[in-house]
Amino acid sequence: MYHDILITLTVLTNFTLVATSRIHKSIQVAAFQGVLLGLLPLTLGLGFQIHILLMAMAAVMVKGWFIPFLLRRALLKVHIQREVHPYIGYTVSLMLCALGTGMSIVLAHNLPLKPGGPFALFVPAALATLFTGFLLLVSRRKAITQVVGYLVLENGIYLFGLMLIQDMPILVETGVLLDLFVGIFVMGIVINHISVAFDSMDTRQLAELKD
Amino acid sequence: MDAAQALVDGAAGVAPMILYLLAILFAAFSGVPGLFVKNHGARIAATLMVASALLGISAAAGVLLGGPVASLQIHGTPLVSWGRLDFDPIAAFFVVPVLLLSAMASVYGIGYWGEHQEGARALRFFLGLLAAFLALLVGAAHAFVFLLAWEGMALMAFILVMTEDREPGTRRAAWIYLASTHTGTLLLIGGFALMMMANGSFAFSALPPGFAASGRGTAMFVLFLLGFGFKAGMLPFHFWLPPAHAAAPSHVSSVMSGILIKMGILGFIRLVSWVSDPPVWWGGTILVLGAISGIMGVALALGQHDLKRLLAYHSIENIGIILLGLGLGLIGKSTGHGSLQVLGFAGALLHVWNHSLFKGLLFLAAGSVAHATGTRDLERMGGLGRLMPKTAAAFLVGAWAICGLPPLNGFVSEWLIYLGAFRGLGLSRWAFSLITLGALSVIGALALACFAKAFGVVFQGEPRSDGAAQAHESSSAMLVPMGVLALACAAIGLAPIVISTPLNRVVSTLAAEGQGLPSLGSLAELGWLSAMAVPLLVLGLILWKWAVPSPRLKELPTWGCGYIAPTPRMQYTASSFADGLVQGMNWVLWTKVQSGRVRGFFPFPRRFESHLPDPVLDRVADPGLRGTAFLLSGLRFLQAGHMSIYLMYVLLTLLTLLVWMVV
Amino acid sequence: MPESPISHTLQVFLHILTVLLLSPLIPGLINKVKAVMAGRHGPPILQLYYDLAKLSRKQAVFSRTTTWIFLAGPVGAVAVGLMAAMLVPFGHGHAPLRFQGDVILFAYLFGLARFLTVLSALDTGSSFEGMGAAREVTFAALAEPALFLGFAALAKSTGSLSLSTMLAHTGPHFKFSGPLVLVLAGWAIVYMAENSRIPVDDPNTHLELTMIHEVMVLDHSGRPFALVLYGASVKLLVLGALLVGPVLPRNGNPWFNWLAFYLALGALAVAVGIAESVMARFRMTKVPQFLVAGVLATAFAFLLMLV
Amino acid sequence: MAWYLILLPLLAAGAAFSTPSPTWRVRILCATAILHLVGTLAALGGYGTLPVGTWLGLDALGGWVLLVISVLFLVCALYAPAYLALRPDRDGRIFTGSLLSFLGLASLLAQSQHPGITWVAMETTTLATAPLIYFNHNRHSLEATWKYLLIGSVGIALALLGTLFIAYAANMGGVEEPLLYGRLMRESALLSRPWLRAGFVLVLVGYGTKMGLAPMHTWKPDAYGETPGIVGALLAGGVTSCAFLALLRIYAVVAAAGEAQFARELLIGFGLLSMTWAMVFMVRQLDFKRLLAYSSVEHMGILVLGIGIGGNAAKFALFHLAANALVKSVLFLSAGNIHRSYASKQLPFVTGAIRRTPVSGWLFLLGFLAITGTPPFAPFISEFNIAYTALTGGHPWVGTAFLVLLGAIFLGMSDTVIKVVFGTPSAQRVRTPYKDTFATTAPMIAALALALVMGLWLPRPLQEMLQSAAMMVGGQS
Repeated sequence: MYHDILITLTVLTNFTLVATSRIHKSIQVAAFQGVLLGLLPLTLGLGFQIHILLMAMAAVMVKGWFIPFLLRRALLKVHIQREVHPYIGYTVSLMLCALGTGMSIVLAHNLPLKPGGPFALFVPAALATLFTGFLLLVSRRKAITQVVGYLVLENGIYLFGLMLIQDMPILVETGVLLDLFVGIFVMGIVINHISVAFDSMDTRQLAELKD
Repeated sequence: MDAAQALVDGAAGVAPMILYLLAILFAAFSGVPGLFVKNHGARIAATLMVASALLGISAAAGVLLGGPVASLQIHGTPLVSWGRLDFDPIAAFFVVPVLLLSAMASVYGIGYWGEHQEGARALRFFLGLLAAFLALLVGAAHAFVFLLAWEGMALMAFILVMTEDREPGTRRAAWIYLASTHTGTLLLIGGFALMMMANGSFAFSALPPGFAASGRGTAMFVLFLLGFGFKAGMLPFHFWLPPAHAAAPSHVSSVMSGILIKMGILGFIRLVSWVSDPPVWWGGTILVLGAISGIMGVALALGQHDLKRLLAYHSIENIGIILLGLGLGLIGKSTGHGSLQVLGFAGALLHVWNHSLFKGLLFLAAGSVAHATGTRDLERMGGLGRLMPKTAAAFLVGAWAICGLPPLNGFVSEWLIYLGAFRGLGLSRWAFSLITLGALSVIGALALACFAKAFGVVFQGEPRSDGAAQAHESSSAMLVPMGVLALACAAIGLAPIVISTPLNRVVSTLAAEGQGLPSLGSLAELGWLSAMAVPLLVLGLILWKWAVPSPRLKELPTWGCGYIAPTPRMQYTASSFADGLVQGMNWVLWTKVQSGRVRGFFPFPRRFESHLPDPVLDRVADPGLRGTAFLLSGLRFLQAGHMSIYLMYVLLTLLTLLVWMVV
Repeated sequence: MPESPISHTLQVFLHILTVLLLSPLIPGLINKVKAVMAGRHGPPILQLYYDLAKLSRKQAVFSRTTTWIFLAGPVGAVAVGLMAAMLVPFGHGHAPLRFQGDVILFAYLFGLARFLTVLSALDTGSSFEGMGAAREVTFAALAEPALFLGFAALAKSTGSLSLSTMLAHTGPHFKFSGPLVLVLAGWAIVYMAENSRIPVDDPNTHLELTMIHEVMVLDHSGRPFALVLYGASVKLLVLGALLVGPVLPRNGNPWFNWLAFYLALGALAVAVGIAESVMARFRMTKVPQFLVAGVLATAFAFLLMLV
Repeated sequence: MAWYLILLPLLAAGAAFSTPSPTWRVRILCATAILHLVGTLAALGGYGTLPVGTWLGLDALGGWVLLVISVLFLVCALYAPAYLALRPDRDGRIFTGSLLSFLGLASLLAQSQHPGITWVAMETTTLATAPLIYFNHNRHSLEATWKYLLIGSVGIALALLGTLFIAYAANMGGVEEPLLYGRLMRESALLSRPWLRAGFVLVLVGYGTKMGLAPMHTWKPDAYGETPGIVGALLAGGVTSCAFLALLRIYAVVAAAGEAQFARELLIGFGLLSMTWAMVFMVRQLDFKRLLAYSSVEHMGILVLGIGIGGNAAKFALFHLAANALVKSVLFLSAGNIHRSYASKQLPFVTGAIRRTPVSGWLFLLGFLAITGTPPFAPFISEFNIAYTALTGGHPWVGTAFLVLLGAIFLGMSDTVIKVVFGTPSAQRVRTPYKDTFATTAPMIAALALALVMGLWLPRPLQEMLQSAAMMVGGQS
C-alpha cells in the first residue's frame, strides 16, 4: 500500500514539474521525485536485502542530492530564475501531460503483468513519467530545464526497472545508475561549457547549425 | 580473381580469346608508360593502341570468318556468382570498330593534344582505359561483367569529357552526362534482375519461350529500352549527347560518338539474341523511336552553329537509322519473315560499322578545324578548303558517306535497310515498312542539306574571320588517322561484298531456335554496287580530264551579280542556308530568334541571332530538375536546428510506433 | 520474253546512243513549243547542240575563290546522269543494268548529283549561288519522299525492287489504274522541280534572284558549263523515261516499243512546253505547297492500292 | 583474447592520456591499432576466444563487426599522426585517449553476449566519443556536442527501457538470468510477445537514434559537420556499426521468437524513410561535410532496409556494413584534407580541389563514385544484391523505390561533388599551407584499395563468417 502512495505522489510531481515556471522549484521537485523513487524499493516488501538497500541509498543520494546540487551550481553561474516563454505554454503542457498519462494507462493495459505482484501501477506510472520527461525536454528552452527533463525521463525508466530489481538486479542496477550518473554528469560538464561560451542557458542560441 | 580457367569448345577457340584479352590489356596499359616518361608518352600510347587494334581485329577476323567461338569462365565476385566472357560473332563484330577507332583517336592525339598541355597524361591514360572497357564490354556475357564494363566505360568517358574542366560549360555537360548514364545503369540493373528471374542466372542465355510476352517480359523490355536508349542517344533520351560531344576533346568525341553510343546498340543486339519470340510491338516501338530519332536528329542538326554540336545531332540521326534497321529485323523475327530479318539486322549492323568510321572521321576533321581556327562556330569559318586541303578532302569523304551517297559505305547500309523496307511492303506489317521508307528518304535529303551547309560554310568561299584566314594544315599525325578512316569508308563502299560473310555470321546468331535464315548474298546483290561504282568513277575521271582547261586561265573574283564591293561577311551564312528548312519545321523545333525589323530607306544597323535549344534538355529535363530541387529545398525547414524539434521527432516516432503496435 | 543475244546487244547499244545523243533534243523541243505558243519563231530545235559545240571550244574562267570541287558539280551531274540512265528501261523492256534494289541506287545517284552541284555552287562564295543552293536542298527534301512513295506503290504492285520490272512490267491490272495516275501526277510535280522548270523554277532567266538551279551555275563557263547544260538535258531524258515508262504499251515487237517510247518522250516535251507557257512561276513560298501536293498524291496512291 | 582486445586499448588510452610527449602518444595509438587488428584476426582464427555461452564471446556476427571496426580504426590511426601534427594548437591527450577508449569499448560491445553489457558498452561509447566532437573547442563544436549528447542520451535511455522490457518478457516467461542472447533465442518460445514487441520498438528507436536513422538522425549532420574528418570517419563507420550490432542482436531474438514479420515492416519503413530524408537534404547541399553526414544517414537506411528485406539481402546488408565503413573513411578523411586546405567546407568557396589537393580530390571523387554503387567497388555488390533481392524476393515496389532513391541521391550528391572537385580554385580564397602528403593520403588509398578488392573477391573464411552471421541475424542460433 505504501508503494501505491509513493507512485501516486510521483505522478503528481510530474504534473507539478510541467506546470512550474521557476527553475529552482523544478529542480526541487525533481529532487523530491528522486527521493520518492529512492524510497520506493524499500516499500516493496522484498525483505531487507543489502543490495536493494544500497540501491535505494544510491538513488536517494544521486537523484535527491547530488544532481540537484550540480544543477544549482550551474544555475548560480547564469543569473536566471524562471523559464520564460517556453515553446509550449504551461496550461497546454499540463493538458498534454494528462493526455500522456492517459495514454500510458491505455498502453499499460496492453502489456500483461506477472500475476500477483505489487506492480499494478508501475507500468503506467513509469510510462507517464517517461512521457513527462520527454515533454519537458521538448517544450522548454533553458538547457537546465532540459536536463531536469532528462532526469525525469530517467526516473521513469528507474521506476520500471524496479519491477525487475529482485529477479535480475545486476542488469537493472548497473543500467539505471550508470545511465543516470554518467548522463547527467557529462551534461553538467557540457552545461558549464555552454554557460561559459554563451553566458546563457538559452538553447535558442544553440541552433546555428542547420540546413 | 581466384583462378580463371578457360572452358573453350575446341582448342582452336583459345587463340582468338587470348588475342582478344591481350588486346584489352594493351589498350588498358597504353597510357601507363606515359605517366612516367617525360616525352614521347603520346607516341608510346599510340603504338600500344595500334598494336591492340591489330591483335583485336585479327582475333575478330578469325571468328567472323567462321572460326570457333571462345568462352572464358571467371570466378567473379564469389559473394555473387561467376563472370563470363564470350568472344562470339557479336563481340567480334563490335570489337573491330571499337579498337580501330580508339587506335586512330590515340594516334590523332599525338598531334592534337600537345605533350605538355594540361591534362595530357590523364587524357591518354583514361582514353586507353576507355578503349579497354569498351572492348571488355562487347565480350561480356554475364550481367556483372557487363555492368562492370558498362560503368567503367561511362566513368572513363565522364573523366575524359571533363578534360577541359576549367570551362563551366564543360563541367555542366559532364554532369549531365554522368547523371544520364547513371540513371541508365539503374534501369539496366532492374532489367537484369528481371532477366535473372526468367532464366535463373546472371549469365547471358536465351530466355524461356513465352517470357517475352509476359508481364515481366514487358517490364524487362521497357527497362532495357530505356537503359540502352539512354546510352545510344535515342530520342527522347539523347539530351546528354550534344553537350558532352561538344565539350570533349575532339578525338574523345570521335570515340564517344563513333563507338560509345553504339554500346546501346550492342545491348539491343544482345537482347535480340536472347528472345526467340519477341512480340511485334517490340520491333514496332524500336522502329518508330528510330524514325523519330532520325528525323528529329537531323532537323536539330540543321539549326546548329557549333560544328561539333551539329555532328553530335547527326549521331542521333544515325542511331535512328540503325534503330530503323533493328526494328525491321525484329519485326521480321517476330513474324517469321527471314528476308526482313536478315536485311534489317544486316543493315543495322553494317551501319554500326559505317557510322563509327565516317563519324569518327568527321569528328577528327572537325577537331583539326577547331584546332586550326580556334573556334567551333560555323559563322566564323570559311575558305578552309584552300588553307587545309587534306583535312577538307577528309571531311568531304565523311560528309559524302554520312549522307548515304553512292559509292561510299553509308549508301550500302542504308541500301540494305531500304531493301528490307521495300520487301516488307508486301508483308502483313507493311505500315512499318512505309514508315521506314518515308523516314529514310526524308533523313537522306535533310542530311544532304545539312552537310552541304557544313562543308560549304566551313571549307568553301572566303574566310569569315581572322582565325579562319590564318588557319593551317594539320600535322601528319592528325592526317594519317583521317586517311585510314576515309580509305575504310571507300573500301566498304566500293567492295561491299567483302563484309557479307561477317554480316551473315552475326545475323545467323540472331536467328531464333532452329530457324534457317536466307543468306545475305541471296537477298542483296552487293556485287552490283561495285559494278556500278567503278564505271561511275571512270566516267567521272574522263569527263574531268576533258573539262579541266589546259593551261588554267588567269583567275578573276567571283561574279558579284553586278554588286561592286562584296565582302566575305556577305556570303550566305550557315543559318540562312538552313533557314528555309528550319522555318519549315519550326512547329517541332521552336527556334529562338532575336532580331530587329529593318524598315525605312536608310535603316540603322540591326543584329540578328537565331539559336536552336534542345527540345528535351532545355525545355523538359533542365527545368524539371531545377523545379524538383527547388521543391525539395522547400523541405529544409524540417531541420531548422532546434533541439526541441529534434527531440520531438524522437517522441513522435516512439508514440506512433507504440500506437501502431497496439492497434 | 526470250530474245537473241544479238538483238539484246543491239537494244543496249540503242539505249546508250539514245542517252548520249538524243537528250539535248528535249530542251530544244520544249523551247520550240514555248516559242510557238508565244507566237515567236524561236530558236532551232537543235540549238542546244550548237551551244554545246561552241562552249566546248570556249575557254573557261574560274573564280579565284574556287577549288577543285568547283568542277565536281558539272562532272558529277553528267556522270551520274549517264549511270542512272543505264538503270531505266527505255523502249525495250529491260534496262542495260538491272538488279534488285537498283531503284534506290537510281534515286541516290541523283542525290549525289545534287550534292556535288550544291557544293560547286557554294565553292564560289557568292551569296547568290549560296541562296540557290539553299533552295535546291530545301525543295529536294520535299521532292524525295514523293519519289520514294511512288516507288513504294510500284514495288507493292509489281513485287519487285528493280526499275526494269517496276516500270516496264507493271501488269495490266495496274496500268491506267487510279493509283498509277496518282503516282504519275506526283512524279510530274517531281519532274518539274528536279528539272527546274516552270512553275517551280525558270530555266531561262539567269539574274532572277528567285531562281534555284540556274543561279547555282552562274560562275560556270566554257566546258564545265557545257557539262552543266548537257547534264541537265540528260536528267530531263532519264526522269522523263521514268515518267512515261509505266504507261507505255509493251508488246512483242521491240521496235514498236522504241517508237512508242520516242513518241511518248516527244509528247512529254510538248506537254512541258505547253505547261510552261500557260503557267507562271510560283512565289517561292508557294513552291513547298506544290511539292507537298506531290507527296500527298503518291501517298494516296499507295493507300489506294491497299483498298 | 577477449579481455586482451578490450583491455589493451583501454590501458593504452590511459597511457596515452598520461604521457606528456605527443610523439609517444601517436606511437601508442598506431601500435595499439596494429596489435588490436592482430588480436582480432587471432581471435577470429579461434585462438583463445571464450566460449559463446559466457557473457563475453566472439560469434560470427560480433566477429564481423569487430573486424570492420578494427580495420577502420587502423586506417584512422595511421592517418592520425599527420593530422595531429597539423593541429599542434589542440591538446592531443584527450583526443588520443578518447580514440583508444572507444576502440576498447567497441571491442567490448562486439563480444558482449548479454543485452545489459551491450547497452553499457553503447552508453560508454557515446561518452568516449563526445570529447572527440568537441575537439575544436568553438561554439559550433560545442553546439554539436550538446545535440549529440542530449539526443544520444535520450536514445540510449530508450534503448535501456527496451532492454528492460525484453528482460521482463523473459522474466514473465520464466527465463532465468543470465539472459544471454543465445539463451533468449533458444527459449524464445517462452518470451511474452507483447513485451517483446514493445521492447523491440523501444530498442529500435533507441539504438536507431545512435545509428542515425531518420527521423532520429538529426544530431548527425551537426556532429559530423563540426568534427575533424578523422572523427567523422570513426563515427560514421564505427559508432554506427556498434549501434547496428546492438540492434541486430535484439532483432535476432525477435526473429527467433517468430515475430520477424512485424519487425521487418518497421525496418523497411525506417530504411526507406532514412533514404528519402537523406535525399531531400543532399540535393543542393552546399556543405560537403554535411553532405557526407546525410550520405551516412542514407546508408544506415540501406542497412536496415537490407535486414528488413531479409534472406540474401540481410547477408549483403552485413557486407554493406563493411563496405560503407571503408568508403566512408575515405570520404571523410579526404573531405577533411580538402577542408584543411581551403579552410572552408562551403561550396562557393571550395572548387577545383583536384588542382589544389590532387590526391585528396581524386580520392573524394572516387569515394563518391564508390559509395554511390559504382562497380567494381564493394558497395556496388551490396546495393545491387539488396535491390535484386527486393525486386525478386516479393518486395518489387520496395526494390523499385530503392533504385529510384539511389538514382535521385546520385543526382543530388554528384552535383555538389563535381563542383567541389573540378574547376579552378577560387582566387580570392586564402590558400592554407596544407598540402597532400604521403602520410595524409596513404591510409585512404589503402582503404579504397581494400574496398576495391572486397568488390571483386572475399576470402572464403570471411564469406562463411558472413553467411553464418546472416543466419544468426535471421534468428537461427
